[in-house]
Amino acid sequence: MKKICMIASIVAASFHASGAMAEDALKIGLTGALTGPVAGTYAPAVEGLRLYVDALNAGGGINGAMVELILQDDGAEPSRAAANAKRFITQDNVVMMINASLSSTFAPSIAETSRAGVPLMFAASACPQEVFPPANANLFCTTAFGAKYDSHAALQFIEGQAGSDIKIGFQAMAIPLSRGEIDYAEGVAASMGMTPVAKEITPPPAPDYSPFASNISDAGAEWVWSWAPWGAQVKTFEALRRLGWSGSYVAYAHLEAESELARVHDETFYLVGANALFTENLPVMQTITAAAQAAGSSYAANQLTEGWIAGMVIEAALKAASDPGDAGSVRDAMSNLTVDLQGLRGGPLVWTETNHFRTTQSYRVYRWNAANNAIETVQDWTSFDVE
Amino acid sequence: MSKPLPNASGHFRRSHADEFRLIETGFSRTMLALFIIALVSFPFLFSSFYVDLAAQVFLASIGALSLMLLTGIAGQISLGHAGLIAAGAFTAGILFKEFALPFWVTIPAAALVGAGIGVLFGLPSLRLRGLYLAVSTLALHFIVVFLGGEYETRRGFSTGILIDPPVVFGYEVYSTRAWYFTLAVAAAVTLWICINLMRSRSGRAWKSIHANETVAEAIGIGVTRYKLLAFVVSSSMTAVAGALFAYYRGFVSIEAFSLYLTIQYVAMIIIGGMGSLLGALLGAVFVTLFPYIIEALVSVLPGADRLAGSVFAFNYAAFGIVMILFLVFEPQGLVGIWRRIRDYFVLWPFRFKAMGGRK
Amino acid sequence: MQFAVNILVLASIYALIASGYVLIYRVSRVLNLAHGELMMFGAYLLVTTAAGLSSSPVVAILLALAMSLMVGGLVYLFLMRRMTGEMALAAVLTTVALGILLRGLILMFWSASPQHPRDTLGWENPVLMLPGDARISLFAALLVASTILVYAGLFAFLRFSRWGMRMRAAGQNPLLAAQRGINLHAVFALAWALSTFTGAIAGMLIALDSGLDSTMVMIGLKAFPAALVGGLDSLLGALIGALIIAAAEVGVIKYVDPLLADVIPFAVLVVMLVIRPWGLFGTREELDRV
Amino acid sequence: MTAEPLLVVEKLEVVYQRAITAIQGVSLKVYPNQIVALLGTNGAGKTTTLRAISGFLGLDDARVTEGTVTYRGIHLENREPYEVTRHGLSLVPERDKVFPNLTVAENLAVVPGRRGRSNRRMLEQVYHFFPGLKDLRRREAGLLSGGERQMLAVAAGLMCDPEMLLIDELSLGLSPVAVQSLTASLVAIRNELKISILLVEQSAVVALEIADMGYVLENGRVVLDGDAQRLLNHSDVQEFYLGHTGGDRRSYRDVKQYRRNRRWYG
Repeated sequence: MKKICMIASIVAASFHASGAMAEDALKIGLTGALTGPVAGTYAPAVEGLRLYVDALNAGGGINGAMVELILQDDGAEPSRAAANAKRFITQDNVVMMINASLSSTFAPSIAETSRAGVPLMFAASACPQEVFPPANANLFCTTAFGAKYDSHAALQFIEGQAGSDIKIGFQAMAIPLSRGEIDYAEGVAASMGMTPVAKEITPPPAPDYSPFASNISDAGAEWVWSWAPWGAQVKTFEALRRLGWSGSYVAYAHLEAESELARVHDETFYLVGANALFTENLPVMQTITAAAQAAGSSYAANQLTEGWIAGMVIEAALKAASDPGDAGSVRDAMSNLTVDLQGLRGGPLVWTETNHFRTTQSYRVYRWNAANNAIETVQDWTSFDVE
Repeated sequence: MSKPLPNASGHFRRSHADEFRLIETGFSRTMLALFIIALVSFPFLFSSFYVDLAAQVFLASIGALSLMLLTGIAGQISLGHAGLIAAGAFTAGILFKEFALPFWVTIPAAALVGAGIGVLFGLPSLRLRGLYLAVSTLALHFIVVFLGGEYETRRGFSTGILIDPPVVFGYEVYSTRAWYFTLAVAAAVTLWICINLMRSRSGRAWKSIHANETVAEAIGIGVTRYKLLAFVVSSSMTAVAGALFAYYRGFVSIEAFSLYLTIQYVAMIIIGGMGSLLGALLGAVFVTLFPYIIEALVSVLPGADRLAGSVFAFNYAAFGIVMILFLVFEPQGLVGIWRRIRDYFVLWPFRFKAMGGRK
Repeated sequence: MQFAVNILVLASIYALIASGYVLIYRVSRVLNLAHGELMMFGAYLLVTTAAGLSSSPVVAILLALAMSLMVGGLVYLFLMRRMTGEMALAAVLTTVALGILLRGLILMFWSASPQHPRDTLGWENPVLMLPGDARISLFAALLVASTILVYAGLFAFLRFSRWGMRMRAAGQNPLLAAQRGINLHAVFALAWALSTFTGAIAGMLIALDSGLDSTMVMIGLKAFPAALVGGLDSLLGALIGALIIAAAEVGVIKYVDPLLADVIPFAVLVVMLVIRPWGLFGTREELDRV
Repeated sequence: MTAEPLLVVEKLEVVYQRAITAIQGVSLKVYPNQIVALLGTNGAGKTTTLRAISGFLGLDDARVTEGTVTYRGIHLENREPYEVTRHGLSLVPERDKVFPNLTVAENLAVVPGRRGRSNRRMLEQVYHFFPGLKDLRRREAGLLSGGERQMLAVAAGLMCDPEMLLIDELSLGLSPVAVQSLTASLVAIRNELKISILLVEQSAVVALEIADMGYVLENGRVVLDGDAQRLLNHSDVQEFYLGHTGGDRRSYRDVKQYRRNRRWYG
């Protein structure tokens, strides 16, 4: 115990040393999977958020108060996420906490923040059930993808392209979240009159996706809907093509989408997504690109969208709060918030008392156009009301 | 295997009863009392962040002690520790979710399930040794994790099973402080069980199996029985730790039980010092706190802000380096360092021990 | 027919990786659990050399291979050499720690984004048609070919070259090998270098075929049952073991449930450990020596 | 014996596991082109002496704590085995003396050369002394008979191109015929290659027959030394090592008594 005390005091001393620099800053704590095998999904988003906050501070912060973003790694481990949450709440007195990690870290994050009344925002991590109506007062989500709505959007798109008299295959990764969504999609497809012929669930690291792809191809699927982390989606697709499969493949447009569409350059590889791609070259996108270049970021600017949006929401929430230094006040502001996303999504992000996901969720469908040698929007923003 | 003399000089055991005392000298009694006072006052002196860290250390101690019993004492290498913790956590989670059973049913149930799996894990040990045993337990880990994942998905708990805080004697264990004391008691009980097991026939049997299986068999120790016993005892303690983990975190999800967790526990007993219960405790403290220490140290480095993106990768790498340094330069682990420091003070101003002194 | 090709490709991947486990275990009785990381490290080296030398792809690949050969040797000389004579678990754990270190380094230097060295090098990955309407991508075919070449090379090296014989000798009786004037450290370092080299070939070809990210390390771990089923100290065993595991896995994906793909290698392994712990072609007395 | 001694062991002391002293104050010299026998019963310290010379103590957690081993003036205490071999000393161990899964030819081929002599020439030389091995060269060493195995072990030792061979228990477990042939080969090797041989033996008859010099070790000390002829005729050696009792047999207790005396007065 003496040892613990000693170490604890060392840790305490160094925490205080680092924490002392910005006493009156508005503190926001982020726990994220910044290391470990899933880091690729979360680290770029966190980078985007960090750049946004830096830009925000350079521009004078929130009414003169700096925003201090405290990043903590949890390596997707619940124990470390819990400790991070405790630290944010008891040590740093954050006004908002952000979770950018695997779903296994949700429960401890939710438990800690709910008790302390600190709003918890999910950014880049999957939106939990509690943010959909009727929403938990304390939980919010800015992440682009949303379970069930994604599948509806994708299946509607497929129906619009090929009607409902088709054989459809599904692909998921062997993690509960992805499997749950694909199981749901299978049911929806059947109710729409489509014929589900194959459902392949690939392990997180498959050395070769051909065996799985063979099953889809052999079952005669004409369309495939895939909702999984990026690697599983695109590797299954590429394996299908290598087998000579000529059907159409619809996948979710994760943050890798933009560079990957150009790499894969296949005209019937469709990506359904809620974020705008950088080919549009909107002013906000130029800002992001400039910020990424100035910071020498190791991630492409088009991967930073998710984090940038989270930053916009944070700024809006803090500005709307009557007392941005008080967590309760920030939470109240978030429960009634409209954020103009400047074209990064299909519309503004609107949170109400009962809906902390967004009131309308819009999707675009993209693909590669070989003739123009560019990304093309196959279907412009299609909105779904979230109820 | 006679019990070593207490380290304070000038103390001799004078009666048969002396041999069986856990606390032998007034000095150690005082130290223990002080230690307990420190433990009790800790949560009232520090913020709940540190209290939570301490609670994590207690939880890790239970797992580390049970692994030490199996690997450090009985010499049976296991890489299935995370699988066992998962089994315990899922037992508690499933019993709570499906049958709404209370705390005092799920914890013993977890112990029973752990014991059952212990037999399963232990059966290969009758044929396999060393590396091969480690690999077979690793395989079982994957099977447990697979089954847990299947349960989660099939029942639709895709973000994990949520568990309500346990109610003990009408009191809901929820606050950090309450968990601190609950886990401290659980760790103390585990330690007490382990100390007494070491002093018993089974403890001696395990040590002799560790030293030399053939000789152990030759001097009449039922190697089969004691090997299985080691697996059963260790596994059921580990499963209880898993169940406690489930309640403590308020949820169970299969992603929490990766191979990395096993590595952390193995690192605890190696860094702590093989074959010593104190080592397991020191290792649990070290490995649990290490990421936080590194983080804190890096953040006080000049220019830490610029590193922000890669700082976590750096933490990760630093953990690897520290493990390597321990393995290469201090095979005795923290307990070896501790003994050297203690001997220095006990013997001061002399530099060497007399013959027959404690090793 | 496609079924057979799928098995063949997967078996090649497993066999190529497993040869690394076998080489080190056979020569120095150390189980290298950092093999997955070393293989991934080799693939990332290619990412860097490809970026620097995109105009001459072959040079980039050769340079990356040479570097991984060196990395393996250095790992032995600076790290594992100190673990000779320590207990088996400590040596295994050192490799685990090395793996953690490597993962951290990879994340630091190459970030977590997926990498596509084949695009950097400007190569296509055309599909080759095989009889029986089976298809295989060029790099998968190269993977199969490299596996055959590597195994043939290793067999010849161990059989006919003097250093190969020394590796076998050191594996059988390190004491006597030292007495005969064989520099054991050199032999062990060579084993580590070769093992990292073959691992890197696997890593690079997988990366060239389907891209590279940090999950590759888990592929390294999945090849481990192949090495064990065949017998940890037998190259032939690793080859046969890889075939068995790959056939079981692909068979389960096709006929039973793709979900079992991750479990089946370890299930086969458990069965093997119960029936014949030292593997199909392993040496029996090794069991007690560990 | 006018030349400088090749190997000088001076007051050597070896301690196992920091606790057990195996040999104490052992001194011996080996001159060029000489066969020296090191005699003694089980546990006398013969093998420890040999291991101390050849650098094999580290593996048993033993160390040279005092004294020196010099070979041509180079200190060899606590060196790595392969370094010792490169200096020109080659050890033929008592057990596990061949690689069982390698063929005879491979067993010979794994040995790294020294002084830049081609491996092939060394091989020819070895087959010259042990023509029997040439026919067996494709056979796995594990399948050889005891005599053939010993032959191979000595041959592999020769492949190191040594100036001095250290042989541990040449005759142990071999038939008299095999021993005869081996000793003949050793003499031929000494005569033709002009190298020295340090021969550790339990069987004094075998050793002293071909040796020039002899040392008798007991309980970790040298109790008797001298040229082979003198030792052969020494009454104690005759009595205890050659078994020439001269009539009435002495009991084991007498032998023990004798040893104690030797230790005290010797």
